[in-house]
Amino acid sequence: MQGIILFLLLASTYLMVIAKRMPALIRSFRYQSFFLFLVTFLAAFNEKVIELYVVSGMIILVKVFLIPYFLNLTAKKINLDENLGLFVNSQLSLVLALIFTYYSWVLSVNLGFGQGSLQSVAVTVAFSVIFIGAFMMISRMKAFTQVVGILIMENGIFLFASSASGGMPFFAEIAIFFDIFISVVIMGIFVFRINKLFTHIDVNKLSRLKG
Amino acid sequence: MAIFIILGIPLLLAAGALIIKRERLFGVINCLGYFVVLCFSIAIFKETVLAGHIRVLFNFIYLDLLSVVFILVTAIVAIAAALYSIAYIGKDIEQKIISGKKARFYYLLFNLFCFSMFCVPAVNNLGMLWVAIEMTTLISAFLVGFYNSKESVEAAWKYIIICSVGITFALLGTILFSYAFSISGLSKSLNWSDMVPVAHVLDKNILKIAFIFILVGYGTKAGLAPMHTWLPDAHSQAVAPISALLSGVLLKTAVYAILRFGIIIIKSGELTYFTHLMILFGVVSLVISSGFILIQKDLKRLLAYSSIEHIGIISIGFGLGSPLAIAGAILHVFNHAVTKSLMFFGAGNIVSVYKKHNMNSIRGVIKVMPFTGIMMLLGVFALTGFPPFSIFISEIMIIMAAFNNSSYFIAVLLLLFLAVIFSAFIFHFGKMLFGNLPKGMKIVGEPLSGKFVFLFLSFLICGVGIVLIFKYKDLLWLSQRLLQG
Amino acid sequence: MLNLLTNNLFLFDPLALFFLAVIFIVSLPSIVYSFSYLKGEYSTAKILLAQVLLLAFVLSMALVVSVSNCLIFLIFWEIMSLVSYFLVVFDTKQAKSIQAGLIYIVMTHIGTAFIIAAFMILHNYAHSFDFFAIKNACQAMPSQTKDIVFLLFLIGFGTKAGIVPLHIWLPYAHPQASSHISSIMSGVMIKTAIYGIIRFVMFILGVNSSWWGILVLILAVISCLVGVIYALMEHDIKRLLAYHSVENIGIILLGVGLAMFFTSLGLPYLAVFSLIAGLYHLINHAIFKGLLFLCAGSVYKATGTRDIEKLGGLIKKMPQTAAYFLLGAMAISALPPLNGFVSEWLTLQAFFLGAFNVIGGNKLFLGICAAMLALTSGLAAACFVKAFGVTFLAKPRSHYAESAKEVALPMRIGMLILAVLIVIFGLAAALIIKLLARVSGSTLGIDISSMTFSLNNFTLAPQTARNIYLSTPTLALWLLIFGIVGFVIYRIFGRGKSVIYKTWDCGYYKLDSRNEYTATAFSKPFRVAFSFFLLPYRKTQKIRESFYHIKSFSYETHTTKVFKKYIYDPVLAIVFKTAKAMRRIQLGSIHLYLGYIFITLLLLIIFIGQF
Amino acid sequence: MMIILQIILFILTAPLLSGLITKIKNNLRMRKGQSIIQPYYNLVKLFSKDEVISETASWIFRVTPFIVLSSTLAAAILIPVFIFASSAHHMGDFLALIFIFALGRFFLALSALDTGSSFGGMGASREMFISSLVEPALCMVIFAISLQFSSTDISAFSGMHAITVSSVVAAIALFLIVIAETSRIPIDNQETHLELTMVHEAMVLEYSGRSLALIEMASYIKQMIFFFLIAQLIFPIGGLPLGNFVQMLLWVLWCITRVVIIAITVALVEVSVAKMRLFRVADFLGFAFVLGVIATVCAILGV
Repeated sequence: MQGIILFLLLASTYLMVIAKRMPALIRSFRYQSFFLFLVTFLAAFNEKVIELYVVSGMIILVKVFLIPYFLNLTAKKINLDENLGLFVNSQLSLVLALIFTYYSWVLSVNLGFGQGSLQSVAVTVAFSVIFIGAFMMISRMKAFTQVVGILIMENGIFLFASSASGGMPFFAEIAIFFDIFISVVIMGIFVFRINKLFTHIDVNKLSRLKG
Repeated sequence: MAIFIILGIPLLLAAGALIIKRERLFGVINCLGYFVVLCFSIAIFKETVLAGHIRVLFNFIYLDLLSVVFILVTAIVAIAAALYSIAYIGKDIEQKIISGKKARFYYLLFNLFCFSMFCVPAVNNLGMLWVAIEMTTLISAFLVGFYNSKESVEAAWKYIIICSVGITFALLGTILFSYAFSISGLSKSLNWSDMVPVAHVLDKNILKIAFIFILVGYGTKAGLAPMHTWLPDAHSQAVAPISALLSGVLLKTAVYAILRFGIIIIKSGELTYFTHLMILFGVVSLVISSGFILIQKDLKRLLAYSSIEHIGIISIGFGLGSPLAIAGAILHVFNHAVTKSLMFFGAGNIVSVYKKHNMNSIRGVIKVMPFTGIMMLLGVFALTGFPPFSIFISEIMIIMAAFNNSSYFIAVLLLLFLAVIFSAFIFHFGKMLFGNLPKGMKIVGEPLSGKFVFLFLSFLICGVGIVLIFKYKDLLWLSQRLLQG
Repeated sequence: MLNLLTNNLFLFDPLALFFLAVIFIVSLPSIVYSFSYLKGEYSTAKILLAQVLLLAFVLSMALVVSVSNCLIFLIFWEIMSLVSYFLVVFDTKQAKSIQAGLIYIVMTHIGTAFIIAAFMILHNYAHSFDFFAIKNACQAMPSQTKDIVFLLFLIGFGTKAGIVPLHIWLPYAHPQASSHISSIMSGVMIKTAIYGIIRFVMFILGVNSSWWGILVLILAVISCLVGVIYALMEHDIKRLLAYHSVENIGIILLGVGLAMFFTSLGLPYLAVFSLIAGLYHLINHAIFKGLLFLCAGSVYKATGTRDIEKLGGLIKKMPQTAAYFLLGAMAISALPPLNGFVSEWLTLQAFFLGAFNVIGGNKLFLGICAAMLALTSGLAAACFVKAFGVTFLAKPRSHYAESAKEVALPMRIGMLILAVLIVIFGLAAALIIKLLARVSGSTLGIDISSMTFSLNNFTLAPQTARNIYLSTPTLALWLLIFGIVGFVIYRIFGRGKSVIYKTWDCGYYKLDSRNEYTATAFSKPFRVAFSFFLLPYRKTQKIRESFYHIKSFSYETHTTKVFKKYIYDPVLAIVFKTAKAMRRIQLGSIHLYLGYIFITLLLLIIFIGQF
Repeated sequence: MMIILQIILFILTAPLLSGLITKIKNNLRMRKGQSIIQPYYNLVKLFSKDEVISETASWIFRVTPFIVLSSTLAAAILIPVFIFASSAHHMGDFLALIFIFALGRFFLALSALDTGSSFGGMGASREMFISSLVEPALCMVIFAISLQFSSTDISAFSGMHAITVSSVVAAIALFLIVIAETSRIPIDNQETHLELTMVHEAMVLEYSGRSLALIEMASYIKQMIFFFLIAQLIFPIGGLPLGNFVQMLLWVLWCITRVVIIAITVALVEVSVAKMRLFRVADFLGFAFVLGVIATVCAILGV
């Protein structure tokens, strides 16, 4: 059961890699968050930890509804062309994504997770999500993608946290959630400002400060 | 209980910034507030030195020598910045650069920023540590983008994105630590004070990988090359007092975080691993920054790169790991904070008079504003490690430690690049401070509060340098206990 | 085990006292001089500042030579450099002085880096910075380490002293500082570097292998020749003097190097004797170079130019300054019976005596070094004939020199004091050498009670060789007598009378200053003879009216500064090139920046085994 | 007493030597030539003439003749003539000799610059050039000699001593140096007044009358001193045997002849070679220096 969810989660990440346009990206992020929620929820169900229920609740609240909604809102406010502007075209990105997955599998073995155990799969997926998120940030031009990229990475981290160390202490978890949400909001504000000042959000063109 | 006052006052002041409508008045109140904070942080420093460590609030706040040192540094730079803000913001309002409303906004952010930075050394839980550091980023992003010009917004964007990415890795590292802790069959907790005692039983392999994430993550925030790229942009665009806080304290808080994890690594018996990584990053930062300093054209960026250099020196110092080196490094944290704030304030004055960052069009500062000019001159020599100023002492300690560990290569690199950087600084500042002033430039006066903060800092620079030669023994004693937790 | 400070911070052994004496002997006249020199140059406040800096400078030097702890030494050493830097850039109006200050402070700082390294290595063995602790620890030090430390010290202090090829800052810094400062810098400050070499290499480290001495001797010889040859080519009087500082540092180091050499060969008397020679020349150079710089300052004050091609005929306008300069010039050209003569004689004698006592090829080596010293003194004499002759003699070459007046009283007093000292140190050699014997004896740790250096209070007489004597008083006396004799002959036998008339002009109707021999012309033979090293080149420019008639013809000749061109400029170029290349990693693309982070992370994880 | 005697002897005989050389040269050139005592006539004439002093000249110009003379005489009393050690040998040694000559030369060059005539400058420049190249060679020679006698005292090799290879080579080197020092062909030419060729003459061009006489005197004596040194080096001789009149006579005769021999050699050289360019002088003196080195090596090897 959990295996399937993890696989879907990875699949949704790959969807994001090949996404060329903004709405697609946000939609697949929503999927990813949803699967993350499922994973956490199952973990809560198995371990019968009340805190994990709350955490999963927060995931579905913040990551599945609030943040994508907010992103769409901003996207609508600044009526930008929806292309993400790829440095690396989607096919090659996919290849790289697979490489990252392999790499993270190696890493998970290094970290001493049992071969083939569900946990190792989870960790592999988590790491690959993180790396792919970072890769997205590097390889996409638009400011939005970078926001999304950070969110993806954070999803990966959550997955890792809940699957590997069985989640962090509760208040830390909450604080981190709060933090992430704030950061997204603030980034959104700056996206506004950039759009106002530069009349585009193509951060690749932001190169006044050099040397 | 002093810690609550230290944490509380900034919050109160932040609230006050919303209420009190008269900026100038509030500036003064601000200073008073931070003066109190300074007093209490000195008190708490004493207390901790005697008690070893303090835990309050169900072990949520945990203070040992390391943290109080950083609190003290923060307090000192904060009051300096508060003092300088009065003059600086006042001038900005006069020149209609910002409105009174925005000034109050500034003070609000200023206080929140300080609060978050005071939190970093105070908290015990590593997750909360992460949160605090992320908060510093989010708040200071606004202060970087304060003037809302194209450059400043670009800088702010780069700052927030790069630091968030870095910090995300740091979070991963933190979780790996907690994972290592949880699989060791002990209770599940992220409290540093719980982890340290059992550090030796944790899984080395996981710790190692975790530490890499930590080092890269917080290293980004600390401005270690090659993750330093946000730093010159942010520092050069921020409001002058904030530049001082950024390079004086913010970088150090990240270093503090690295050290917290580093101590666990050391305790788990992986000293050489820690040493190698720290020295590697330190040397890289030193080399890269020296290159950029040499050909820099923008005054504030120059100072920013010099911060990278000094962070490099500090991390080399901690990397060397002998008591002498650590004493040197801690001292360097303090000295660099003080000296660099002085330099940034001076740069702020210069820029506000000349209206330019470009050093080629800044000439004859000594003539235009004698006081600032002379202070800058002292600052330059202090910053580049000339006696009798304090940085000389800390650098000599680190070099000495390098020789004592008979890691001659590091020592030679240090000496070489310090010489290069020194030359570069004299090359730039010699032309800028002396030389004939450009046309239409006339002698200007400086406000008193500005002068006062300069005197305060220069007193610290000179005084510490001289005192420390004689208080050397105590310092070693402290530093020996520093990494014991 | 690690303590930075010990209880006794100061050490007043004979060596320190000697250097203190040198510092104050030169500084006091300069301070007297400075009062009226600065007047009219700057505003009152700035003059005050200048005087404060001057005092700080003297004080720091005094502390440098009298502390007994490496770290404190280092601190005062740096403070000394700092203050002198401020004094160099004091005249902030000129971009040249800023440039000079830059070169100076950078060079000296690099030197300091070497010194720091040496100190740290010593500290590793001694676990203390106290001189005597280190001295004791040095007994047990392996000789390779000693060699490294020696080299570090040599480079470090050599930079300050201006040993070729580390001398480039001198000709920039000395002319830019105001003259009394130059006189202190050149007279005393560079001597503190010699102090460093003597103190740390000879006194603390202890010479144990003979190649140290040989290396120092070779460097010294090179410095002598290069310094004096460059000086011959100079027309800026202060640069000329600065280059002579390089030369004289070379001569001093000849003495010091010989002392090292003989110590390592186990010839105590000769070691003491050579060190005496070195120290004697050191104090002499301090005196006459101080005087010469003060005179140059007076000339500059009176005429407003330092280019001797524009001067001339000043001996009639400012007779006293001229007399002092002549005295200084005679002393530096080692003419009897003045002090320069004594110390150069001693140095040469040290070579000869050494040659009598060493064996085989060393004899020849010493002989050739001695010959080079002789060449140096010959060239120096030529150079000062040029300097004095062109500056003070014949007709004024420009309006600068025509409007000159004798300088104010305090300046003349300052010069007078040093001039008197020159004569004293020339005539009272036998007495002074007794004192110096004590200094060098205590420095080398050799008991000198059994050694004699003089026959009586008038006559120097080295012990080791058969009746070698030098008695400047007698010589002076005879010179005087014969001079009078000559005068008497002149008066008695000469029946004709003296007529004042124009210089013979080959029938050309009016001879003026443009017919005089210029400094450039004077140094032409040397320029040609040493062209292999000076690489001279000329810029000629003809302005023609028609093909046949050339309206004006300008001709200037320059020499290539080989060390700057072939050592320093390339290095700088490389450094800047790399820096510029480095700049390319940061062109403002945030994606690139994120990439750095990501790649660093991946690499570190991949190579985790390496750490 | 000895010193006074020696000085008087030098003053009296030095011009004769110069006259002799001129005479020999003329005879070798198949001329009748002036009388040997012509130099005395010149001196007397000069003393009786008025002297013209340039209006641009300063006191330097006036004092120079006395300084030149006194320095030369001071050098003269260092030379042992009658006995082993000259009675003034406490005053200085061989090395002091170099510097004493330098004193005179220094002032001569200054006085040449003093008048502001371009001849003077030219002469001064060339003179200082040559002399500065002479010094290392001279030093090397002295080094060789003093190695042989293990002392830089001039008296050390007065008196009978073995004639070694080293001392012969040293003597040859010294001979070359003397040619340069006494401004003879091929370095310089005493007889010409052609501005391209003259060095010493150019320097003293502005001098006339008594001053010139003193300077001429000084140069005669200088020449004498150098001849004595060479003579003592290769034709060693004991001290004056007091008492027996015949022996004394023989001693004096030998003393004179050996100087004359050197004079003849100089004359031969002067008539047989042509004057060389100024810039070739470096090579010439370089050769002298090399000879000095060879002499040193011989001395080290003990041959």
